[in-house]
Amino acid sequence: MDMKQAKRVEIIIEAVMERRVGQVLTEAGVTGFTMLPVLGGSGRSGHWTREGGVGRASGMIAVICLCAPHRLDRLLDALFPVLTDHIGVVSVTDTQILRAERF
Amino acid sequence: MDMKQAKRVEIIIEAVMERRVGQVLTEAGVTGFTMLPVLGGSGRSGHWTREGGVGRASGMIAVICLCAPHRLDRLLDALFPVLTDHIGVVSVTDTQILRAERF
Amino acid sequence: MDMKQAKRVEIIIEAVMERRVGQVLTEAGVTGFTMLPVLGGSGRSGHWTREGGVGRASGMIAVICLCAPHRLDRLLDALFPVLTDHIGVVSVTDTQILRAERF
Amino acid sequence: MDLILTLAGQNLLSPVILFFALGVAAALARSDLSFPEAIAKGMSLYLLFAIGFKGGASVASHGMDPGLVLAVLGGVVLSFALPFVAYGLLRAMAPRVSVLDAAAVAGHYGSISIVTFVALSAMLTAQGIPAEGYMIAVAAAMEAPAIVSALWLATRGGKSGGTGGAPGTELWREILLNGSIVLLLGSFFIGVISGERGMADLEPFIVTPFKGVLALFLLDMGLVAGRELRAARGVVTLRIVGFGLSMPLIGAAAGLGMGALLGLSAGGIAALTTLAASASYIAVPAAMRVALPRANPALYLSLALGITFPFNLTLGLPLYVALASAIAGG
Amino acid sequence: MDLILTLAGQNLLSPVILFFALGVAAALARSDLSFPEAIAKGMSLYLLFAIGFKGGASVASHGMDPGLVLAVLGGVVLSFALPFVAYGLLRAMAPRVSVLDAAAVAGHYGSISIVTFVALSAMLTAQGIPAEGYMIAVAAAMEAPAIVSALWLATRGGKSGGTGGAPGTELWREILLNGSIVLLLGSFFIGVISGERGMADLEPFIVTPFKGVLALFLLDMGLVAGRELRAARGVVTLRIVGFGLSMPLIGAAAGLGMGALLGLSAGGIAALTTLAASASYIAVPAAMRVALPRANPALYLSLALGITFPFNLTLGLPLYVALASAIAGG
Amino acid sequence: MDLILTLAGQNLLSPVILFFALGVAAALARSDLSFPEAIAKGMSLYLLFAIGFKGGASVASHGMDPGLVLAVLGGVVLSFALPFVAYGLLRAMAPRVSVLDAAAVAGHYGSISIVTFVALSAMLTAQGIPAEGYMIAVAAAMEAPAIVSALWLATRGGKSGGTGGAPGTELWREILLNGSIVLLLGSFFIGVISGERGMADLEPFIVTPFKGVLALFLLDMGLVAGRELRAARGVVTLRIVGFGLSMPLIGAAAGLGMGALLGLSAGGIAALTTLAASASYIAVPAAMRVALPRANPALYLSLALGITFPFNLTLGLPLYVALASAIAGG
Ligand SMILES: Nc1ncnc2c1ncn2[C@@H]1O[C@H](COP(=O)(O)O)[C@@H](O)[C@H]1O
Ligand SMILES: Nc1ncnc2c1ncn2[C@@H]1O[C@H](COP(=O)(O)O)[C@@H](O)[C@H]1O
Ligand SMILES: Nc1ncnc2c1ncn2[C@@H]1O[C@H](COP(=O)(O)O)[C@@H](O)[C@H]1O
Ligand code: NA
Ligand code: NA
Ligand code: NA
Repeated sequence: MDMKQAKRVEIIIEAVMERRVGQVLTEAGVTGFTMLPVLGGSGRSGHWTREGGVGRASGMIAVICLCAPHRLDRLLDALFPVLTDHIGVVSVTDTQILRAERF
Repeated sequence: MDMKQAKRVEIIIEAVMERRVGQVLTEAGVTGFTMLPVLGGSGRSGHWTREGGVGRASGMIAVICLCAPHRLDRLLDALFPVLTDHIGVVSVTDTQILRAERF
Repeated sequence: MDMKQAKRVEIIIEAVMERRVGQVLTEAGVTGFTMLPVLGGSGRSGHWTREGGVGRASGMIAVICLCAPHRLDRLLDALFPVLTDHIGVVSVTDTQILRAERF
Repeated sequence: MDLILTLAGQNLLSPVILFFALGVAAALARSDLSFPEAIAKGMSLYLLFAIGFKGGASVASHGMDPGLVLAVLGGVVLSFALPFVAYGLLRAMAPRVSVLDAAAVAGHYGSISIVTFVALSAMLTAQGIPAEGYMIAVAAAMEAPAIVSALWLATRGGKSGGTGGAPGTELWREILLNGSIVLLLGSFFIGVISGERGMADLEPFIVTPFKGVLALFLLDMGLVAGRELRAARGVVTLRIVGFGLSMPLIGAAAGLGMGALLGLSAGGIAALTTLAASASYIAVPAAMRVALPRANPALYLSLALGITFPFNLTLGLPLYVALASAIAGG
Repeated sequence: MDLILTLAGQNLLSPVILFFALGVAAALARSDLSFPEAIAKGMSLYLLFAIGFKGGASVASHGMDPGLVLAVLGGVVLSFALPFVAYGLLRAMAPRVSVLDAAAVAGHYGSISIVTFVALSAMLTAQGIPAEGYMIAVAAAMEAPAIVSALWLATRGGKSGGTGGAPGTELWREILLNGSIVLLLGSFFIGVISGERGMADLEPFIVTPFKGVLALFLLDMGLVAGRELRAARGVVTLRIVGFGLSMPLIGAAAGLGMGALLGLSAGGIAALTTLAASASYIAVPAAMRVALPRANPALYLSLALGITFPFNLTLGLPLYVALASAIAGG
Repeated sequence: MDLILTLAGQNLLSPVILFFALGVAAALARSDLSFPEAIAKGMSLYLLFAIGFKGGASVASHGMDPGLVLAVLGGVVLSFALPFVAYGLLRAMAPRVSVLDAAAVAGHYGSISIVTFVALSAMLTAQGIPAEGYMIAVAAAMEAPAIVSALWLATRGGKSGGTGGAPGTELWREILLNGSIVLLLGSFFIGVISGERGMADLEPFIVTPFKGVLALFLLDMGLVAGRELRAARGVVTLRIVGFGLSMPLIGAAAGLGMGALLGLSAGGIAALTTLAASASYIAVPAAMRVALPRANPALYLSLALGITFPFNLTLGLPLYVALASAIAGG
């Protein structure tokens, strides 16, 4: 299998920031990203759940971005201002990707 | 970027255990966790899907918990009794986190 | 804790391929997999979102499969033909699993 | 006898049942027809909301009946007692089923299926047979006691159900305050309080389109039941199927007797009979996953959803109505 | 001509179409107005359920008509044949579109859009023009044949569609048992079986609020179509837009002819015309993603959803009704 | 005074309010009763769709009134001005609340809660008190101006709200084109255009079952408000509760005055009063998370959803209707 080293960036952030995170990632030159729904969670600001709510003010989303290692710094630099002051967590994991020519 | 080594614990477990897993994680001293919905899956007990169902008896959820490495043992110890006899899988991955002061 | 080295395979692929990916994984001998819903994303073929849509033609799903390292090659070999020509990304991450006797 | 055949014929050709059959057929044929989980849950919330309120409003218009307390007590007794019968029967018919699994199954048959009750209500309305409005309170009261019996059956031999020993107060809080009980009883009491004026407000939403929503919901239930049936191969033997078809009849007999004893109307007896005959597939499975995690969910879900629910819906209900009419009339 | 203008004017000012326009406008302006996927799917299940049952109930009350078989056959012929016309036209108008993409697009135009059909039914009801109830069976029968033609067009030159060669029986099972066909035909047959009595049960759910649900659903469809239009820039050239506006007219002509040949009523001809003129955007795109994954989904979705669907909804339907009335009356 | 008591009594015993109370109680008791997010969003889309269209249709049947422009202007003035009052009051009553938090809270009270407005409409209909149909346009116009005032209050001291300085045009586009404004105004204008004929089409969907949907939706809102109340411990002091109960009265006074000044009918004054008294919990919180991320969401959500919303719903509305009737009649 043709596999290549890459980074898996996982951003769990307020749903209101969805559009901005997407813009920032695109501007940072990644080839793509995927957004997953989040049901609820808990953190320093307490417990929350998506159930029954109608607004976007208290929901979160998870964004997964696979990228080539050399793009990571630019991505994180671009992401940082968006994260500042916003509720959310970011993790970066070493991974291997198939069809690496796409990234 | 200020990044620090951490663990990404991913728990895929029956939806009925949602509250208990949350309690256990909180008691184990983690700073937070996030719950994602699960559509369906397959395992030794066969195939299942969330579609059309109204109860919680057969659904699953995914819980993601990022934690500092030194908290891992306590977390897993606390988690173990909840997992025993329950349907679910747990994986622990090395990762790096941004804004490490929060964990 | 009894933990063992394993692989976390994450497949983000078109929802229409759900059944086929499940079959392929099962035939490749994995003990299970879990499917998560996907809200939207962005890639070379542009931006898409699940909101408001009624068909399966443009949605994606995420499939997580934890497997013993020695099963990986067979899994990826089996997966490759399904991926060819289809929209999607695959990453493989080293991880540790609890209750390793199950995999 | 004539009444049974007429009712059965009418029932089997009613859109509500035909849509259920369509769902079963589509699932067995592996069609990708499916309802989003949110829609299925939304429809079940609607049905609980509507049936609870209607029961309450009917109590309000007929005046608070002293029979309510007795009927609730009767229902609670049935819910406590039936699991022992179910346990004995299942162990006798299928000795290979473990103590734990038999106890878990027994809990389902003591408790009730609210959708079966809703289908009965629609049938009674169509036949013009009135029932005591407070039967909805009886239904709510019958959900939980069976769980106590099941846990007792599972643990009396010192056999721990899994998480170890008796479940904590936390579990009991969850069971007693589970969403469907709260919504059913809450709507019932709101119906009692707001009475006819409230009914006038809500009628176009909860009465007029009710049967249509029920048909759509039963289509979904058919899909789920059909899926359960497909998964049942390998778990469910002929003996177990036999249990799934005979236990509702035994429950029905107990309900019929209790209803007659309580002096309920024909509709009320049919309701209690149906409650006793039906098996839970929402509240009890969830409680069992928490309290008896080692019990096999495939067994109790196949039985309750794949066998007993379709049986009650198609053949059971007309039988129960005919018997109740005969007894009340006699 | 007068009728066309009157109908077009009434249609463009009807809430159903105005809500569609609102959706398109909101999407183009990048408003965050959106419907949860589950709600959109729930509304589409409701529409299929309602329209199928109404067709069946109407057949039940008018008696089983021998015309049904002929009309279904006529529809199947159209569905098989129109992709060849569409393929030729697209290749002629936009030669840069590849064989594979043209074949995939062609499949969409042979098949049908059930929402367009639903909108037509609402219009016919409003105008008091009856149509044969069995047209719903014709609609269901027209979904799949076009896929066969498209796959043949795509692979006849030995050009594999991607996953290699002819799609397996598994794919055919999926296509023929896809959720919307099963629900539409299932509801139709239940309507036929349960007839007037069943209709009385379901009417307050499936007839009375129908137009309101349709308006809300078309608001959502407008949002989706508008999003598709925004994404279309770069994929869709002027020539392709030309195809998306002329192909429905050609399909309509074929449907009109076939309807007249079959001796359908004015409403029936309008229905067949609409089916032939419309392009699938649910069943066929999903089948194409599996069978011809190398074909560009942006092209066929933009065409079917972004161009042909809005065209039919706004200008096409009044035209088809007027022409059908003229032909049936002449 | 009599009218107040009668209205309050009727209101507190109406199913709509009782279901809200049921939701609050269930959440406080930590029942797992809950609505899927998609269903909650679906119901809120329905309510916006229905109330907007009804407003527009009523304008269509009464003719375009020159009062519309003045009323919209009056509403905009209130929305701009009330945040300054709220800011001053909160800083005076609870000096420990930071400038930033006070500014964010103030924005919520200048803007409006559309669900409160919907509940008022249901009450006015039940009492047979007509209101100007264009009040729906006033409601839409009052959503955003308060955000400007809040941002000005937050940043005037050079204190950046977080993401730095004035929010970009992108944020303004989002606020002005947010889904609920677009749906409300869009439905309103479609109602104006399609008038009585359109109303006839949609009535069985948007008028007949309206109160039932509202009751179900308020059950969900009660669950959310109860959850917010439970979370509020620790954030919300007695002084803050005091603000949450007195600010709606001040807003109401302003709305009452403005309504009388504009010469609105009793219903119209009640509507403007309710809008001024209510606090946003959908649009403004989302805007604040983007523009003032350092402000504490727990504070403004507890206040708007947990305190002011229940207060308005139960005691506020009857009071505002009674006062409006007195003023308009006087
Ligand atoms: N350690 C963590 N692991 C996973 N998710 C987290 C963690 N901490 C916070 N979160 C998520 O981020 C949200 C806000 O966190 P906080 O800002 O700490 O309140 C929580 O509700 C969780 O969904
Ligand atoms: N190897 C695996 N990788 C990912 N998910 C799994 C795996 N095994 C089991 N699961 C999940 O856990 C559920 C129950 O598994 P089991 O207890 O094996 O039936 C499955 O339906 C899957 O959702
Ligand atoms: N680098 C990436 N990281 C995460 N998801 C991706 C990535 N690239 C593509 N995807 C997902 O795959 C879908 C199709 O990608 P593409 O084929 O590049 O258009 C996107 O819409 C994303 O959901
Ligand atoms: Na029972
Ligand atoms: Na066509
Ligand atoms: Na206000």
